[in-house]
Amino acid sequence: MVTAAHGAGGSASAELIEAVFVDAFRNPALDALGDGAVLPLPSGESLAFSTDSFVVRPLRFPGGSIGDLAVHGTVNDLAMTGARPLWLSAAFVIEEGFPVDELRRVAGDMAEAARAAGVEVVTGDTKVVDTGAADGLIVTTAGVGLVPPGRQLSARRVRPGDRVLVSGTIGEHGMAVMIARGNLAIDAAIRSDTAAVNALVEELLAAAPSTRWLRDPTRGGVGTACNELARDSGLGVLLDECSVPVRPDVRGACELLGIDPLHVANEGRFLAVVPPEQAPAALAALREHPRGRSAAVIGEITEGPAGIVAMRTALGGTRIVDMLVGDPLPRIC
Amino acid sequence: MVTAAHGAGGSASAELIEAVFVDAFRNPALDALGDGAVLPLPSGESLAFSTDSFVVRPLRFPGGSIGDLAVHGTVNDLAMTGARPLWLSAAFVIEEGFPVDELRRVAGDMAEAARAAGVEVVTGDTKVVDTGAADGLIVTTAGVGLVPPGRQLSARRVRPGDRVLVSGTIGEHGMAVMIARGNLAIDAAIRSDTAAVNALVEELLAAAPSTRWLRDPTRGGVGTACNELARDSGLGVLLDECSVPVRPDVRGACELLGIDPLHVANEGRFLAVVPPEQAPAALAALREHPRGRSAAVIGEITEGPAGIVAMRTALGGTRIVDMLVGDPLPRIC
Amino acid sequence: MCLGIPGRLVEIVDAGQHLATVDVSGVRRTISIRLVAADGPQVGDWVLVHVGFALAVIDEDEATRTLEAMEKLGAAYQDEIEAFGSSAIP
Amino acid sequence: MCLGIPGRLVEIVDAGQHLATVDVSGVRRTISIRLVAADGPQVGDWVLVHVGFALAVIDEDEATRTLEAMEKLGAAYQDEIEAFGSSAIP
Amino acid sequence: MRFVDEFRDPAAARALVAAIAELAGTDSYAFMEVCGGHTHTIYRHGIQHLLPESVELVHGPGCPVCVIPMGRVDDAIWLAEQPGVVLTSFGDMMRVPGGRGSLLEARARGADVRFVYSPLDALGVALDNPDRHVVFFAVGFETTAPSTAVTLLRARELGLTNFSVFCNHVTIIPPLRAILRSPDLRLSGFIGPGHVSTVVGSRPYRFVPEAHGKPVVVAGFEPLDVLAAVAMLLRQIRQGRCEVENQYGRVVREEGNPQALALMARVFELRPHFEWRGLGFIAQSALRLTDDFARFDAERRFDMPGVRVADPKACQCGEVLKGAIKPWECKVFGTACTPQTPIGTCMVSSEGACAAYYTFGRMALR
Amino acid sequence: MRFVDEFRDPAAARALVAAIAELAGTDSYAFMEVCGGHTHTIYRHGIQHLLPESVELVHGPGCPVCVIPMGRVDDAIWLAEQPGVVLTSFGDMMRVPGGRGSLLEARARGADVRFVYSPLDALGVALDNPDRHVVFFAVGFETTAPSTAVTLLRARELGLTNFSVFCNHVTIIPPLRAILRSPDLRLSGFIGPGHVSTVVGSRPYRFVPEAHGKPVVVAGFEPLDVLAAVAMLLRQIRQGRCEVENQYGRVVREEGNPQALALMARVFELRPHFEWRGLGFIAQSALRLTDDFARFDAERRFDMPGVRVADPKACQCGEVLKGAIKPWECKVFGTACTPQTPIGTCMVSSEGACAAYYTFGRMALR
Ligand code: SF4
Ligand code: SF4
Ligand SMILES: [Mg+2]
Ligand SMILES: [Mg+2]
Ligand SMILES: [Mg+2]
Ligand SMILES: [Mg+2]
Ligand SMILES: [Mg+2]
Ligand SMILES: [Mg+2]
Ligand SMILES: [Mg+2]
Ligand SMILES: [Mg+2]
Ligand SMILES: [Mg+2]
Ligand SMILES: [Mg+2]
Repeated sequence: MVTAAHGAGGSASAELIEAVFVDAFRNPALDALGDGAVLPLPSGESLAFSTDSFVVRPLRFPGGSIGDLAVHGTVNDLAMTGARPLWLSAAFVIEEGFPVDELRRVAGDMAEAARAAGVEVVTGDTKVVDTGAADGLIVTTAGVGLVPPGRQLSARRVRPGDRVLVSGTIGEHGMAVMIARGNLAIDAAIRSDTAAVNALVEELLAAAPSTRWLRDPTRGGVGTACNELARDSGLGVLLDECSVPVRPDVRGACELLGIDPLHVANEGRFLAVVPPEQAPAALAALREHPRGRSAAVIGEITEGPAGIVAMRTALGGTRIVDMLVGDPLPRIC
Repeated sequence: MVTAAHGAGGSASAELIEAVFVDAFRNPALDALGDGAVLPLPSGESLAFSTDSFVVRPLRFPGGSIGDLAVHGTVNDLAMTGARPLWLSAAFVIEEGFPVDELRRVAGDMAEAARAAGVEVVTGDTKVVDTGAADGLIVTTAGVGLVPPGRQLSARRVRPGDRVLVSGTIGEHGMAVMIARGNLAIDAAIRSDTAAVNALVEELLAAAPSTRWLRDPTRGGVGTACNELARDSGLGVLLDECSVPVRPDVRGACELLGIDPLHVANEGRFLAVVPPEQAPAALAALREHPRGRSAAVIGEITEGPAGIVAMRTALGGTRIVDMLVGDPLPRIC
Repeated sequence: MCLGIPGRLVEIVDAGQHLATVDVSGVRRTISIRLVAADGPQVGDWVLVHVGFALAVIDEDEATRTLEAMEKLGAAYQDEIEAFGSSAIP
Repeated sequence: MCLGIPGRLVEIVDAGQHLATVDVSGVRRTISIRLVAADGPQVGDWVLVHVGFALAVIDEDEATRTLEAMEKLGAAYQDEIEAFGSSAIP
Repeated sequence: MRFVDEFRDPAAARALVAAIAELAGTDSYAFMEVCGGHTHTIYRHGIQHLLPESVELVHGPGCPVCVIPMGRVDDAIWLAEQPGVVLTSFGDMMRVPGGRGSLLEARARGADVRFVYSPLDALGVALDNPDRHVVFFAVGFETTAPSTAVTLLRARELGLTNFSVFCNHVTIIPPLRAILRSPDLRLSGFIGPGHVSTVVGSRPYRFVPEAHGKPVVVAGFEPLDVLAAVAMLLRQIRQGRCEVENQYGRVVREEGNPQALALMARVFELRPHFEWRGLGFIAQSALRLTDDFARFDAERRFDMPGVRVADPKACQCGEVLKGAIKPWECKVFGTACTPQTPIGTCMVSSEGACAAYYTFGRMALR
Repeated sequence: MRFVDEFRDPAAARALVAAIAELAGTDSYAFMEVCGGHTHTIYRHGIQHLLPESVELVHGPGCPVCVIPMGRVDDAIWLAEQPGVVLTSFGDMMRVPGGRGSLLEARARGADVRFVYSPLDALGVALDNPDRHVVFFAVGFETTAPSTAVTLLRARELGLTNFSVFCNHVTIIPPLRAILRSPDLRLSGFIGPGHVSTVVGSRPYRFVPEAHGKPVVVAGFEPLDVLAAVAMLLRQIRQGRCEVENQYGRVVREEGNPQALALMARVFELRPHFEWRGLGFIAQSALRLTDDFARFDAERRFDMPGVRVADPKACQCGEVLKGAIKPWECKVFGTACTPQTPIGTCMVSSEGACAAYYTFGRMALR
């Protein structure tokens, strides 16, 4: 039986994907858990291809909407492969009775987000399902981009001593959405960070051409993305708690709810691993960009323990940072 | 308010798409109502890109499953642009509680369908939604293919006198699914025609290289596809009732339910417009292929009335064939 | 008004409840034959099906007679037309 | 056991129902102050929040005293360590 | 398909068309096909193009979907919106606009509206959902009413408490009478409805020749049936006869189906009057449940608003239903009123004259 | 964050660690942090790596999630599956495995299970859903019980008839007593639970030094609080004292919170005995609703199966909860039992010793 945990982007998700999809679709090009596949064209160009379904509730939240996410999510997944995103598809599953005006607003958000990201929505699909067969609206985008020659981003290229950077403060998106649902009765001025990062990635890659690996820490947050990095590189990741940029209100909400900001989703941030000598230039390039002002070096790659993400705590101790297990649920203890 | 009619592939769908999506995404590459976009790559290659969400209920029906459809639908849409389909993405929205075994079967169907069609599923996504927020499983695929140089398929290339071919008997898929839902309490040995047609398209294009236009008559059926042809070509389409291949049991079910087989969905058929001199070769090539045995020339293109699909009835009269308005509903009068 | 389709009775499913299966070109559905019960419909009979009920047992002889009558009607005036054609003032 | 977070009372929302708003680093939520009603909590006071209830009014002086005591505790032995460090047998 | 294909034979059709041309000669005739089923056949098979110009077919009121007044549709929507109610309906009624949209729109707003193929299937929904109340939105002429009657008898047998019928069954003779009484009648004769006559028989039409001097031919629904009926009407006129003929002898008997009539009599009684869309109130033209079936009567179980909704101003369905104008003569035909955006009911059912003409026949106008 | 950041100061922590090393000297000490909150703090901040090897922290039974027996979880699932019931629960309980899976799994099977942040929010769900019965799955020590008490008093005030509480509140002293009575006790002292003590006060722990000769320091939950508590325990030992000290004076008073205790007394009474996971039945260790609140008591309103489910054979949670073994000494730790596939409850709550160790501390073992 599939449970909510299978969809939360943590280890249960990874297991389901491995057990069901990787097993069924096994092929050399298959991008099991990354952001998108990179495929060779006869001409020698490399094509990046990625997809995501968007099921966020509520459909609008401070800072964005399902339409923004649908564009940003796929643009960012393409950017994480090193590609320049070009074209998107958009498939809409609409519950009968959904207001056409709201649909128009979502499409407008998508168009605006696409324009801002420099991509075009070129093909689409619309399905209407019975009342109760879908909760309002589900949007699935796929995206195609081209990887400039020479760019090779892969966890296998990561080396001990490399630095881990984050492009900005973390946890805003997930917390904004959790609060917007209303059932926690919490009020805060937290806005989703949703944004396309492809332009910022170009700045980074110009400043740090030897960048090893990129990942957008969406569902499961920075903690889960770092665990994927550790797993896929066969190395360790050591984060520095003091360096991880978290807005005070996000931290406050996390403390109140007993949730680790490292497990909260982001939709306009990315992690980068760069060689140590290019880290200062990388950081400077990010910070120069309006969307990268709060970028930070948050850790480094270690020989070992292999596959483990550790964190030097503010206190000077060390702890493990695990993958998210299931959805982040507010806890009382 | 969005209603079921907006999703039924007929004129209401077209209007919603025009009013909401075309309006929002307006750009030169946008493929408003066709099967997929064809996009120029820097290398000079042409990329085809298409997407569809699959919401069929039940998930399995005689002759296929949602997994088969998810692969065939997108492969066929790519083939309709003249492309050779290469890669698919697959995004799954799964309702909490959905059996993992069933998911595995669907993934298995997809893998088998992809193998048979000669494409690879290279990237994907999994989302789990609360019980009640989706009815079991929704699968969205997108696909990418390359259009061989020189192939140009477009309604604008269609000329009066061209022949309209269908690759096989019509209406099996839609009728098989309608019956499989069980609420009509009808029993018939009708199996969905779901299949990838890309190989058959290659045969056709080899035999009739001047083929003008292709379309898979899915939701809305042959009637709706022909109306799109008439609209997009600015010409008339004249069908010949006697030539339209319909299995007797499909015809029986249609008569019983008061549904026009021209409005019933197909998932393994396509329509082709070919110049009259290549029509015999085209028909022969289709009929030689195991999946094209019942192919037929079903009509021709007329100067006018522009935008109108007419049909010479078996009786010798003439009638209009309209787009489907809303879902086909069984009627009593 | 009122879609009615000829179907052949292939099975009496529940005589008490007047339920029978009809076949329409290979498509089967269980219908009620209560409205024609007094006619004692048999497997093999053709009935006119409307909203899941047999409205009438089709009289096959009468159908043949109708077809013949129509043919005659057509032919009669066909002849007449031909007759006219040859005799009419040009 | 039992997550408890310090929050500052920023508004008494409903004195009768003992409802008040607390602020935790810019995050606000209405909680019940019924369990500390007898302490007469005021806007500006800090309370310990658990499952939407104030469990205690935080005694700010006591907090300062605790911090000082901890510092002393650390320092005392810090000195001692240093003392040890210079006097201990090597 | 047996009993279908034989009656669609193109050669026989050509012969009948020739016969019609001959029989019509140089005079002009207007025959009303009372039944929407005939209208559907005429357009679906392109018969109107085959007939000589001198023979005009006028579409009558015999489409049960087209004659339901908007207020009754609103009542059905109201029922569908009651908590715990499942409204079941034939697919045809789902798109018919009331004053508050259609049942499809009510479903989109969240109401539980399901289409059924048979009234017995509505009963099945009730059996499958003991915690819901299932209302069957019954429409149709005497063709369909016996099926509802059997369903109600079965519901009573089963002792169902969660099933009721919102009865909108109508009868065929009164509107025919209303049309015949209209002062501007320009009809030469009638093609009598085939399927309703399997129940009522051909005898009830006798008043048409007897009191109004117009011939009637009860006809089947295949193209040859319709062509033969036209030819038979012309032949009557040519031969100076004026009577009720039965072209559809394979299923229609003079006395109809006495069992079906008896079952109807056990369950239904005539309403003193009933509103017909476009035709206004017609006395004794519709059926309601007898007191014996009060507990299955949605009109008695529910306190329905029952508001009368005036037809849209632009709507000329009444004129069309009476045969006074042709669909394309309605000012909104094909512009404001299309099958996607029906203003009148004639544009909804594929038996409706306007929809049939729009869907199948429009081309002739170009 | 005020009252948080000051208590996480790294320099002060280093000083305290040095003091601890000094105070511990060459002897070995094992202190039990009774409360899972402390366990969480220790691992989350990496405190265990800072302490000298001679000072061992042993995790105690003070995690309300960890001590709920499987049968009670099954009862909660049973409640959630009753028609018309909405089961509300703290997020913590959603993943706890009973004999029939967890509440999350029950939800996946279609049960209406919702997490709430506060018991008052559960009441809100009841007010918003008058046609549903809302059960609040109440867990927690005396920290949480007063909130449930206020909620029940409010429910009675509002005259709610669609709200009840499945009460699983437990008390802190009896399990502590049970541990102290265990023959193989090898503890040098206790870090007393901070938040439960805001309610019960520091006084109830006096029996620990008095009857068992072990020092207690009631401590806060920030890293400095925990380090200070360890230092204070060592200082007592070094100074030959054995008493209850209060490190958490900013919120804990000797007498606790009398208002909260009074509210609890109005709503709850002690159960004669209650099963604790891994610890077995402990007399007078849990609360139930008084007769006055019978109509709000899910155990009386529903005929719950109430089956006792034996802990999985492999499960050594009881040993872990008593501090007899370390999490990694359990045979299934990290292999069969992980946070994704918890066998015991200690692996579910992030306060559970096994989960805290697995999530934050595992590295030390490598
Ligand atoms: S066009 Fe529309 S409004 Fe006019 S008569 Fe026909 S259905 Fe009625
Ligand atoms: S590892 Fe699992 S079974 Fe073993 S003590 Fe810990 S929670 Fe219990
Ligand atoms: Mg990503
Ligand atoms: Mg993706
Ligand atoms: Mg926006
Ligand atoms: Mg993504
Ligand atoms: Mg599509
Ligand atoms: Mg297509
Ligand atoms: Mg497509
Ligand atoms: Mg298959
Ligand atoms: Mg398609
Ligand atoms: Mg994804």
